[in-house]
Amino acid sequence: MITERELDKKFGLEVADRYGGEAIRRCFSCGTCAASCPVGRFDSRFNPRRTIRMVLLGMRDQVLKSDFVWLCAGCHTCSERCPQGVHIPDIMTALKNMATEAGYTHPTLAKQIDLLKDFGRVFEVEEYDNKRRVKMGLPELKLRCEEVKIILDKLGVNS
Amino acid sequence: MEYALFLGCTAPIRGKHYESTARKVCEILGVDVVDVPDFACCGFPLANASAEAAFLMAARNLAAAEEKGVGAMMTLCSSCAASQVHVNREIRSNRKVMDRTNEALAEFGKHYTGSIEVKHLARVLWEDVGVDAIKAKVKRDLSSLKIAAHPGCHYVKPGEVHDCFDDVEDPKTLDELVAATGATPVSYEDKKLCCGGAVLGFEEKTALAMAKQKLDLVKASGADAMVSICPFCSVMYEANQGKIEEAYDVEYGMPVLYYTQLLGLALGVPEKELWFRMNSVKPSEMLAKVVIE
Amino acid sequence: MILHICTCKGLIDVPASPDFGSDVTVEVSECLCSKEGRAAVEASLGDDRRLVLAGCTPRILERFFGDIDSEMVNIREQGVFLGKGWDGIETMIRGGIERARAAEPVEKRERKISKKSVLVIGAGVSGLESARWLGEMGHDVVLVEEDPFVGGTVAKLDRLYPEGTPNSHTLYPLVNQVAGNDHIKVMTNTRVENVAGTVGDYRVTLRTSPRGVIECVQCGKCVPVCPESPVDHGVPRKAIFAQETYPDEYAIDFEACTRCGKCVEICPAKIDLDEPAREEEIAVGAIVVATGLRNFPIANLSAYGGGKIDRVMRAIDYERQIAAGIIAPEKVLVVHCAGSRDDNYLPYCSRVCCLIGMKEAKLTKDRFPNAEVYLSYIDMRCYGQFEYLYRTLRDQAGVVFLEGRPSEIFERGDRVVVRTEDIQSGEYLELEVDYVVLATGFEPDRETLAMLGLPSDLDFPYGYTGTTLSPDSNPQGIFLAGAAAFPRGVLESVESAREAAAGAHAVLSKDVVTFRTPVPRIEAEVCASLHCRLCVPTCPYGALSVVDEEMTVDETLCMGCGICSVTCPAGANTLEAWEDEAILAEVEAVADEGSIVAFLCKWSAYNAADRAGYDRLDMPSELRVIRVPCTGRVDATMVAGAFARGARGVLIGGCYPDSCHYRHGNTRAVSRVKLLQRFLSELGVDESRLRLEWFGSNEGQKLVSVVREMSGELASVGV
Amino acid sequence: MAKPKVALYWNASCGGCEEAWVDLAEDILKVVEAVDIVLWPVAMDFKRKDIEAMEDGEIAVAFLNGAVRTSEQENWSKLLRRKAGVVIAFGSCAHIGGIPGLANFYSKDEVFDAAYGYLPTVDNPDKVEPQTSTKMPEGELELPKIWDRVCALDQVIDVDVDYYLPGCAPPPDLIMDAVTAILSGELPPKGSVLAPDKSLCDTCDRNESKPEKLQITELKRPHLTFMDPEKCFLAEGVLCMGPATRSGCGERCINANMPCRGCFGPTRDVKDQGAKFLSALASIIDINDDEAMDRVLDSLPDPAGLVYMYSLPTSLLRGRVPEKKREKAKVS
Repeated sequence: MITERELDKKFGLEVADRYGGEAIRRCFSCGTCAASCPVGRFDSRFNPRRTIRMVLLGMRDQVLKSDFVWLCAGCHTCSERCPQGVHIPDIMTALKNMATEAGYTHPTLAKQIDLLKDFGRVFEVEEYDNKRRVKMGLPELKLRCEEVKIILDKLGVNS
Repeated sequence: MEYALFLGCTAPIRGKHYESTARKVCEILGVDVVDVPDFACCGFPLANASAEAAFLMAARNLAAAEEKGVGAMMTLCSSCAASQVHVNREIRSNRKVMDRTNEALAEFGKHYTGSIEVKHLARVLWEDVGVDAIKAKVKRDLSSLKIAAHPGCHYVKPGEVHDCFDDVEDPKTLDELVAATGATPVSYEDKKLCCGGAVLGFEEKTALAMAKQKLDLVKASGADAMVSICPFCSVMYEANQGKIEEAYDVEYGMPVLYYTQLLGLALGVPEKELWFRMNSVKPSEMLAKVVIE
Repeated sequence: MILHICTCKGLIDVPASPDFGSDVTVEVSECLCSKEGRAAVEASLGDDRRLVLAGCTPRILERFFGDIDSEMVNIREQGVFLGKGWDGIETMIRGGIERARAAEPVEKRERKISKKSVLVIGAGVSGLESARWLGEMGHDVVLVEEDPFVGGTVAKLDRLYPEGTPNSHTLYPLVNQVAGNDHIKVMTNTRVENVAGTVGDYRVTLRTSPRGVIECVQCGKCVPVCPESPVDHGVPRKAIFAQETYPDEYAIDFEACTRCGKCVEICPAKIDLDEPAREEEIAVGAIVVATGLRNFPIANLSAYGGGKIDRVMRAIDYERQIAAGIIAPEKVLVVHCAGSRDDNYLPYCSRVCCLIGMKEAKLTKDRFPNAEVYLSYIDMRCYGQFEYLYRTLRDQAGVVFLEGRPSEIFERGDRVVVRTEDIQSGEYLELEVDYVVLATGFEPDRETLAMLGLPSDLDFPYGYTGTTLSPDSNPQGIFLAGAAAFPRGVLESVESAREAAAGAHAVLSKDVVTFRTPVPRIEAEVCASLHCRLCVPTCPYGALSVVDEEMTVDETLCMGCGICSVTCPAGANTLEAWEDEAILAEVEAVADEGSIVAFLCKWSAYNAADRAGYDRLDMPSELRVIRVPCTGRVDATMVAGAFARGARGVLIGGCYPDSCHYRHGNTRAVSRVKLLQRFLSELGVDESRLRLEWFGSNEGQKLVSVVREMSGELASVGV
Repeated sequence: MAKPKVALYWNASCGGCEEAWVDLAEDILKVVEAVDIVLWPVAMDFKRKDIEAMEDGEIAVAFLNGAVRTSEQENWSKLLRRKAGVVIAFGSCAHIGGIPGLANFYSKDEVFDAAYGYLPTVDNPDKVEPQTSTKMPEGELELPKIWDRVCALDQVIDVDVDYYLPGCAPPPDLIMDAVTAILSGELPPKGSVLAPDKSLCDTCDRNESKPEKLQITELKRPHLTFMDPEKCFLAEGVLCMGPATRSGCGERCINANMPCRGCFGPTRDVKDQGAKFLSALASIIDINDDEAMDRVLDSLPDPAGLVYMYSLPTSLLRGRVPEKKREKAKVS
């Protein structure tokens, strides 16, 4: 059981103020998203309808510290069908952002952030790659992109 | 038709055969590509950490394309398409967003006025080149091939972001492109099923289960090969095929080609230049059905 | 100037002796909308006819004081309800006073009811019932029906609930009563092509398409020889066919007929495949619209395979197919709310589809007791007696109610697969069934409504009610009956048909009706009538023309939108009571530094502001509402006036596209606002400070969001 | 009986209004014969102190042309108001602000930056700008103060205008009519504009060519278009302010195949000539397609400058709305 005292009623409003989150309060819990979700079909921990309910109820910690928050594939199958125009993938992105900001960054994401800072892409371009590319007649790739690091640092995105 | 070629992160490293064949078919079909070395990540994976940072990374790429003086950008990866198209649309439709974006880009001397059109390679082939023009250039007979096309998610979704150029509930353009090569597109259940790529790093088991479902259905359809237009989808279905076979004790042997390889085959590109040997599931059985030279 | 302030029984705090200047006599009353209130207002009217009534929304006040010329200030819904204290209310009243000073009164006008007959469009149950009542009251009725037979939708149904009776129980007695009444002329195969004129004298063009069967002995020999079998609502019939309603003659469906001539050969009476169409014009005093609804097209529902999978069908097709024994389902899923309450399709609830869906389940179980029936729903809405239908179903074995809206429906072999979440268990569910019935919602018959100049409203399929003798709209003798106004069951349709008949009867019983629709006044002295004429084409009703070298308004056509007044660049054309000076005077009185001045259309956005009040929403206090007849009435002058007073923003709020009560006033506003934005930005007013938004009359929340955005309380969208 | 005393003065104006008097040709003799001119700086030498020495109301009529934007113009206007029985705002600038009023699109600083700074014809490396006082060996010299906003005559506080003679410049026949009316004492109600109260279209010859349903789908600019000398400009897609402008000018521009720019100001019930014309214009550009609409509007690069070519100071906004609020009341 969860008591009302444990709920953070501002949580829903905070999500609604995030990009793409405005429509979250319109959700009437019809289940179209859950029935559409290709992830939920294979992993019952992830249910977008339930996640939205948890947000609207104010279950901040239960959502942000959860493992399911990282499971949205962002495929947009649900939002294409949502009858109330709720941008579910944007809401999931907002939740992931909030989890990151709260320090619950997923280790995989942390690794990706480091890669981006170092190389401007999520793969390191190794010398082997460029050699191979040249062999195949493809142009060499730039090894780094400082500007990506500037963006990330400016916005305080850290692993 | 001139496009800045947006390679993304995965294709130029793990999908060099995709990139190479894409360049080749573009050349044959009269689509000029321009390289912009300044392109970096489209921001898609980063959106998980900061939607705003991801937005700016995409905007940065658009500014880089504009700097190069090209009017359009073409992506190889569907996720790159989705994030670049989305950000482009937001910037172009909202003056304030454009101003704020430019304020941030000014940090490193970039500026974007909103002049770039962004499309996925397949959309360029379908919309700008056209199925008829492709058919007219077909040199090899692929009519013996049954191909299961996997359009993936971000190639068409969100529909509104992509101007609804294809039906999100019944995407047809990739099938039409497959048919243009002379091969027969097969229909199979759950064609729209997501590859699970975005979940791979977070929950491998779930991602593989998603990919397995698709491989099961494609296998059941009797297809000779699957066709993908996204390096991420290919990673799921091809690079991870062995892993899935092992985990579930099944056997697929299902080749997963990039559409550009299939198209190149139809257009008569020498087999060597189609880099089939770089496919981890070798399409030898499939190729045996095609008369090459 | 006389000012009456209503405290609405103490709801509004009015200071002891409010002061609005020496020339304003203030009277405070407890309740203006009472006999005493009316008497007090009448008693206060001396030589000075200028009157300001501050009280509740004009929508209500007009019902009590619509016949007296006054400015109304809405200090209840948009005052106290929106959190305004006396300061705010005082400003609103000052606005009304200044407006009253500058405005000219609306003249009372009359219309003769010269034609005493009535046209009823549509001969379904509603049209039949309206016609029957009007006929029995002694009015001459012309009842037109587009189909070759009367009966409408009900004639196609199997049984009617809650009683579960066959359709004939309802239909046949009605048909007989109508067919047997000499006052009623029934015209089948007939469409209304055009309606001109006004209450008391509508001129209606009717077009009767050929029936093919000229004389009929009802031998039925033509049917077996006919080679064509078109499908009529799910069930095939021949191209020559009869329906057991009225008339008792066969008819040819010329859309399916190939003119092979076989029926002509065998007919002992007379069939003419080349019968010409006929057109005639009739004159009537009133019109009853009973055209019913349109089924929402299931082909739009692509995630549900609508229009692509044969086994996914409309409720009416399914009902007729099981009734005709064409299909024998073993496992069926009824999808409720298919396309309803959905921003992508129909945003509203059509109310009756829950009942229809349950009815299809019931009909299935009655005929095929062993069949499994699933009903998936978002909310099951079965009001009144229909709860009994729900209980009967619920208690039956093999009926499963599933909470959750299916995500997709597709074919697997000869079965149909449905994916849904069973919300109550939280389980993802995949069902394989024989048939899927889509209980879709309904759309209004926009074509007929548009022809009659009646706008459709997004809030409901059709929200046009009670404007017949509204004090400031042109009196119309047009009444909506049955499901033409809103989705209704048979019982409710019949009831509403009687209301419409009573309304038409009330108009036809009078010799004259009076009304107060504002019309533009043309100052002949200023108007370069013969040479300028810019206003003429902008009138949605063609009410302006140059007669004897003078610009003239045809008051029978004018609806009082004021679009022409905005167009007149010389200021020679001014809409009574809504003059530029009057509106500008109000703007200047209420706008101040930092305010958001909102010009709200009285049909939609203004009511959204009322709604925000009823809902006690948190509206920024900077909002200053100016009521206008249409966004098409908003002149650049008024906008400039607001900014000149230091307004932070100007909002123009009107009806959604295609719902304009003046046909296209809102689209005029679109081009005006675009041009104005550019113009204002040159003058240092950022484009974003002038906004045009559409509002349904219930969208109070949307109004609050927009005003909050404009007042800077909400960050705008975008990263 | 002594001849009535008449004063003619110019504020911020181009001098065209002064020429208008000369354009009376031989009629000017009648005027000179009938009145006693006590002030006419452009033609003769008068001293301010002579006017100051006069009794209040001693001058029968003062004709003031030009807009007001300096302290000197303001002072002269107030002085003449006191001394004259009848004050006539003469010409567009005094009437509605006129061409000098276009300066209200900018702040005084921006105007100075241009006029004494970056304009290509200015050679002013030291960036010398007019000062209100300068110390010279002879003592301190004062120059008039330039106000932030250009005003029409009646916007100056304490300056009530009795009549307006519109036009840039007023045409001789209207001037003669006004003078005749004054001399005969048959004056219309105070505050009148001494020109017909109908829109210009009323007397325009081109109306025959105007279609019943006038709709603009394309806007053309006069210098980039061949304009048929017979056809209604609006019907051709060339913006003409005629419908929003008072007649009486004799269609001088139109006869020279140029569209009306509104120098006569609006008809009597119109508060804001430009805004009113804009509303009308938007009603006849009747395009529902957003992009097409943008295209049409793109061909109109300066809508405010066009519709307010003569009347910006007397428009509701009076000019560019400054970042921070500036004085709203009349110039004091």
